[in-house]
Amino acid sequence: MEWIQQLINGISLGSIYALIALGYTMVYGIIKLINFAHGEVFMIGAFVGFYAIAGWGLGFFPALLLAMAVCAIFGVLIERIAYRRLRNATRIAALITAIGLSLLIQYVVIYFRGAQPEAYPDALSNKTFDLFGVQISSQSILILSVSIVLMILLQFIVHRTKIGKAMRAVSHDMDAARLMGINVNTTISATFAIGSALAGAAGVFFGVYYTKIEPLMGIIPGLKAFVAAVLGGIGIIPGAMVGGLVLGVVETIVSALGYSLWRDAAAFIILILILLFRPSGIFGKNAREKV
Amino acid sequence: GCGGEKAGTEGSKDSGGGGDTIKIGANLELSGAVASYGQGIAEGIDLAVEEINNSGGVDGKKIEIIKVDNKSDAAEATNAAIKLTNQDKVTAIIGAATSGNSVAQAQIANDNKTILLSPSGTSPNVTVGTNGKVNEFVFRTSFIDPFQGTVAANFAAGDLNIKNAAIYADNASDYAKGLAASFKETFEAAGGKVVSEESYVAKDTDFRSTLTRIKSANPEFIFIPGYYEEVGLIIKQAREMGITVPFMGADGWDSPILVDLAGAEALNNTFLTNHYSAQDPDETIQKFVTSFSKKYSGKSPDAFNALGYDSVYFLVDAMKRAGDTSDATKIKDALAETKDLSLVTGVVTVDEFHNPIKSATVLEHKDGKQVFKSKVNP
Amino acid sequence: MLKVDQLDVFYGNIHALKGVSLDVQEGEIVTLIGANGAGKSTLLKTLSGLLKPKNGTIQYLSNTIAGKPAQEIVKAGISHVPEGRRVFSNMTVEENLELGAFLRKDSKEIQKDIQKVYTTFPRLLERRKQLSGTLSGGEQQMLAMGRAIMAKPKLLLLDEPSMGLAPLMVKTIFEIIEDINRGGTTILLVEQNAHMALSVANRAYVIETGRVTVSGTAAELQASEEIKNAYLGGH
Amino acid sequence: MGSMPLLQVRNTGIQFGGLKAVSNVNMEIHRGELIGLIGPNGAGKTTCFNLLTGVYVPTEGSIEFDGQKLNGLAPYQVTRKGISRTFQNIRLFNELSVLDNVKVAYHSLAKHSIISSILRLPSHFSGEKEMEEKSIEFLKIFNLDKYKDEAAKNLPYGQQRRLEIARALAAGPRLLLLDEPAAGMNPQETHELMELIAFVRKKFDLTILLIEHDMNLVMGICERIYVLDHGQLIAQGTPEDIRNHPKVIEAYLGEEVTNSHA
Amino acid sequence: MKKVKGFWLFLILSIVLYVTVQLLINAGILNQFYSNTLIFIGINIILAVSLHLVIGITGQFSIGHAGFLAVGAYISAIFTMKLQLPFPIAILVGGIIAALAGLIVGIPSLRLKGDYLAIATLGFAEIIRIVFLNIDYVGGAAGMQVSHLTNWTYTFICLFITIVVIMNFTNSRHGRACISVRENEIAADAMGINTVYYKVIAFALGSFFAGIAGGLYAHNFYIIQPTNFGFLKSFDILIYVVLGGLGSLSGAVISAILLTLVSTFLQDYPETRMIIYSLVLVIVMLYRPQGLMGTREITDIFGKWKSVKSVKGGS
Ligand SMILES: Nc1ncnc2c1ncn2[C@@H]1O[C@H](COP(=O)(O)OP(=O)(O)OP(=O)(O)O)[C@@H](O)[C@H]1O
Ligand SMILES: Nc1ncnc2c1ncn2[C@@H]1O[C@H](COP(=O)(O)OP(=O)(O)OP(=O)(O)O)[C@@H](O)[C@H]1O
Ligand SMILES: [Mg+2]
Ligand SMILES: [Mg+2]
Repeated sequence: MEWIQQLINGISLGSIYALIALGYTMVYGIIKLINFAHGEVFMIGAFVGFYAIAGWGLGFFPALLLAMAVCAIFGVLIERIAYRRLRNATRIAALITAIGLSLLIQYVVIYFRGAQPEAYPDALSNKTFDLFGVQISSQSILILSVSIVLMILLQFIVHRTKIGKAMRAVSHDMDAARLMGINVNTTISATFAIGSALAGAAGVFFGVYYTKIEPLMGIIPGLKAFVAAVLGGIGIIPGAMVGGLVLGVVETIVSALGYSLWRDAAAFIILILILLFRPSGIFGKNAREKV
Repeated sequence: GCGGEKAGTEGSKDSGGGGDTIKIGANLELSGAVASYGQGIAEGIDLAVEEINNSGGVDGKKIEIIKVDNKSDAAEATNAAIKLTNQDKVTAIIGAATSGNSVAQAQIANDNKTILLSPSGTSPNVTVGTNGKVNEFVFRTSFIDPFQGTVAANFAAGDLNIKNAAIYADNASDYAKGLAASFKETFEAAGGKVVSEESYVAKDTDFRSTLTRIKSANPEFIFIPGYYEEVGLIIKQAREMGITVPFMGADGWDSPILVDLAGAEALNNTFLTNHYSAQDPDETIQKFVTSFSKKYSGKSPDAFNALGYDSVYFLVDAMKRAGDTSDATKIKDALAETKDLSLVTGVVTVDEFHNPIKSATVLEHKDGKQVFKSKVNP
Repeated sequence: MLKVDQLDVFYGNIHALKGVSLDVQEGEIVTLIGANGAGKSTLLKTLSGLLKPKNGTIQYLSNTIAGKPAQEIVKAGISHVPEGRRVFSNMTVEENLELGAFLRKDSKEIQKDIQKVYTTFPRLLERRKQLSGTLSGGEQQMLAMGRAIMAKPKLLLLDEPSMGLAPLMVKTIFEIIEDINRGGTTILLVEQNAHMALSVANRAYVIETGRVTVSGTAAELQASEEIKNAYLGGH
Repeated sequence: MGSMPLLQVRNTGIQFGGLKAVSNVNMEIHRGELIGLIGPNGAGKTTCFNLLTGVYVPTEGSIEFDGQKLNGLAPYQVTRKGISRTFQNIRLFNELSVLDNVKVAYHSLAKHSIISSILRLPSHFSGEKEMEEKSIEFLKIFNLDKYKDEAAKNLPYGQQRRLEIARALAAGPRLLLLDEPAAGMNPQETHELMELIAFVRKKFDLTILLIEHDMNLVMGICERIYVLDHGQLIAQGTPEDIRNHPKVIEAYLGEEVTNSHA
Repeated sequence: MKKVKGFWLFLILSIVLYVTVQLLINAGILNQFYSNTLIFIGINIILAVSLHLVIGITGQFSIGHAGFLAVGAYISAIFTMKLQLPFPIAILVGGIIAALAGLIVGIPSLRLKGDYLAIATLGFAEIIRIVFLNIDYVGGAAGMQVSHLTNWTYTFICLFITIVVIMNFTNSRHGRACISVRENEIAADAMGINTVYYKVIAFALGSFFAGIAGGLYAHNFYIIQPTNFGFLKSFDILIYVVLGGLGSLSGAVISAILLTLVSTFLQDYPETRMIIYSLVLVIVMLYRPQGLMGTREITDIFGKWKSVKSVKGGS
């Protein structure tokens, strides 16, 4: 029984990672940028949701939508101001900018509201179901379903819609995409808008589920989500989902065995092992450069 | 924000020289992983300094706080301490929030004959070096870990009559580890049994898997030394999982946010040891609580706020008794002789290891309020 | 149809095109020849909006298009097959073709045109589900052409379409070029294979180090000794 | 000599997923020969080169060079055995200077160790000096010495192709593989290239296998030609044989090319 | 010939620098604050230059350099504090063990590329950190108290050796082999370069010097704790390298100096410190994405002045 419980614990944890990883992987998939600021967009989303619920008394879903909208705009602004200039620069320059930006956002938020944590109001009722001694909370079921739905939605957008095709074209060759009549800037903005809205949503869900939010809350989940995305094969949307779940379950199992202090180490060891056998992640095609 | 209160301190900077101001450094975790602790202390310091300066300062001299950010990093803390001692030539440094960052400065304080007063560094190592010698110039405002652990264990075994306890400690903090160790020792000495020992790491958010383990060990009581940020989540998740036994912790729990994080209901049947209680009707405490929430737009002070605040008064008291505001050697002697000094976090007497002997308070949470349970003297 | 006047283009401070002027009439095939690094590709990239000129005007139909973003130029009917093929390597052949028709809305027609491309290049039909990055060079060239045709351009800019192609394929490609042209598409063709280029073109320009040095009808240039020696391997 | 071929390819092939890109290829190349490898686009020519140089491991057959098996060797090991190549799409070390591009290729022929370089022992200086001199020699042959300090990426296209050949030579090959060396060159430049290939072949006593679509070049300098189509050898022989080989005409040359226009 | 002269010039300048600073310290003109800042700069330069070899020269995207710093710091601290061995030996052993760790981390680099390698190295660094966190022998989370043994002389000697070794390595056939791996691995392989070997060498050498820096670090800051070596520390080092200009040793040196100074200076502005620091970072990257020096070295700039005419004439 305990083990089934642990598995369920792992899946709930993993679906949070997956939720953040989806946006991460999407942005990466299109512009090959490790958007370290994704974790900060997630944090902003959590705070917007918080102020909306606690400050203005909005309900959960209006607050969720508001957070997603604000984050979408925020993400687009980040791209516009910081990343667009670096389209033709090295990827590592863009990465450093992303790191700088992520610090900047953290500390601007701290400057205005301090570093102390905030407790999320109970905006979404939580019931715990007891199935044969195994507890499942309604929130974790909700989060898992939301991430699965979003994964399917994203996969659909990227592979079946026109904007999705444009995104993929842009991801392979921007100039060639222009020559197809694709507006590269709009496409990338759309990518950031969607990815950031997802991060915002994840922020609100995280807040409700874990209660505690603070300005540095994006760092660790951001990193974990990135690991999850890589684990699944970065850029591949179902990969983010699976990577998130694998990571969540691995971490939980390690804790369940009593090695909670080694949990993160175990997560990274699994990551490295998987990469050694599948250098492009679980779903990644090992597309070797054609010589 | 904390931009407003700077004006007061900077005003005196202009009047220049070491002559008519007392320079005190604040070497704190204002950014980085534990920025919230450092910032909490800074708020307390600012309030105290404002009060003292408004009422004429110390011996007619105003206090000037030179705040430096150590980014929650020991190396930066060292750098900052060197800067404060060598460049700013402060008489004393208040800091840091964590034991590690305090230890990082201890040697520098001794070498430069500058007072180091750690507001919340609770590890015994802060004031006593590895060689077992007391760091001459280093003091602290908080009591040390073993004391609180002992109090908690006695309370569990005695007042609650617990036989089987579990310990769930924050492994990233020596504070929590110290508490866990002294709790275990005392508890077992009192005939109890520790049936499960688990750890987590600060900044974790999901504790369900370990709680599942603890639950299956069937303890009657769970001791959780750690900070409120995680403890709130642990209690919330534990109650959700149907763990109904009492929990207990220490001063790291003390924050109004704990109630918000865990939820008032989940917090019922939990206890903590603390330096003080904001609910304590004691006059000093209530005066502090009122002026704190006045200055910080209604915020209720937590332990870090209180310790930061007390650190200033602790230091100022010694300066007054030393009759000198700039001679660190005299001040450290005065600090070492502190006796029955009444502060917000308790009545302080400094022992031979430069640790304050203070009473601890045991509090119980009832419907989101801390209720005074008992006071334990060392 | 297209009139380029006094065009100056820079890469940073490299002056790649120096006052280039030329024109293309509706229905023509015009070819640009010139040595490596002369600036031919630069000119095409400027025409299709990938590069912004510093000075000069580009008149297309009745609009000036100099400096306009590429997607608007495509919309106006100019399609560019870039140097080095630039197919979307992680997408299938078919997806590449569909992208060629990105701005078109007539999905039935698009399907028909895809079939047409497959008839022109049967090899692409064989590989329609293969990722285009794993195609051979020649196959990729076919795909790039096919993709550009999918946009139904009025003016097609071709940058070295015969590069790396097997002789039979070169012939095919040139036949296709003439075919497309007969279908009403005007073509501006950049070629190293001046021989073939001149044989299909109506007129030609020679570019040397960023300047147009010679221009005339294809026949004139084919006859010129100078051109023969420099570009046709006249020995 | 005569008896043992320098390169012996036996029934070699490779499969990508379901696609047999190359299969059942047999080749025999003797010392000093200059051989052409032609075939329609996608026939598997470049893939053949990749098999020969260890980039791909053959899924069938064997490759022997100078009597030694090459199967399974890493590309750098193959190069050290004496096979070097150029690439269909130029792969220079873009940020490195022209001279350094060549020096890199000369690397495995130099002997000074890491320790000697770090400690700047005499062997380092002599080794580096030798590398520099030799590399400049190669550049001179290709008329590139005046660009020696220029970054490779700044060279015009034609020069880049030549630099690739110079670099391949500096690796000290006995067998040189050239993948479409004349691509993107105009006839005049192609002509110069042909002369250059003939020159280095003689000077370095090389065996050369080249892929090219420019029939003037192939027919002009190759002694023997192999023709691939759909991964299979469909013909081999002298240029004259190939020019008139019906299968080759059908799959590759087309009708008119036979009555060459050059 | 020219290079040899440059070397002697470098040597003389270095000695002058060392002696001047030492004299100023002895004379008390440079107080502990300044000398400590110099030492901190020195340590950061060693870190930057060692990572420069891995990323800038060999093109291996490693973002876990703090892991090797940690190994060097802990191992050397164990040697001085627990085993009572002399400081220089401790530094050296710290470097060697870190190099061994580098060898291990180098292994995935044989199979992983780009971002996948990056996350793997970051993972390794975290694993190393967590290992130290869980070893009570080195104090676990509380960390280990370490005597203050680092001084200007030790720092300078280590710094000098680091720069000379990495410079000499880079300017040799071995360094060129590494650069060729960075530029085009397939072509490098085809030119007979054992790319695997050079990637591993770069990792090992880079880690060795990071370990050396760790020894100095541990004995300069009185205490080491696992939290000092988190991934943000790795990012700091990465930032030095990228901000200076990938592939430029002098760039790495300059940016390590500048950023350490900026950071020290900003200690006085705690509320806005990180905001300003990150703004500086973002703005520099936006306006100079190739880094301060690009791929050039200081010497190139002097060289360019001299040869500007000939280049212009040539084209
Ligand atoms: N991205 C670039 N950055 C800097 N200079 C460039 C760039 N692209 C081209 N150039 C330079 O501009 C000039 C013209 O180049 P362009 O590519 O237009 O020549 P081309 O005539 O197409 O030659 P080729 O036959 O080799 O394709 C050349 O000197 C080239 O070196
Ligand atoms: N890595 C790979 N994965 C899948 N298919 C491949 C791969 N490499 C090559 N191919 C396929 O193998 C076939 C042969 O390709 P190759 O590049 O050898 O052709 P080629 O003869 O060099 O043609 P070209 O003259 O156009 O360069 C092509 O159909 C190509 O799609
Ligand atoms: Mg061109
Ligand atoms: Mg090929």
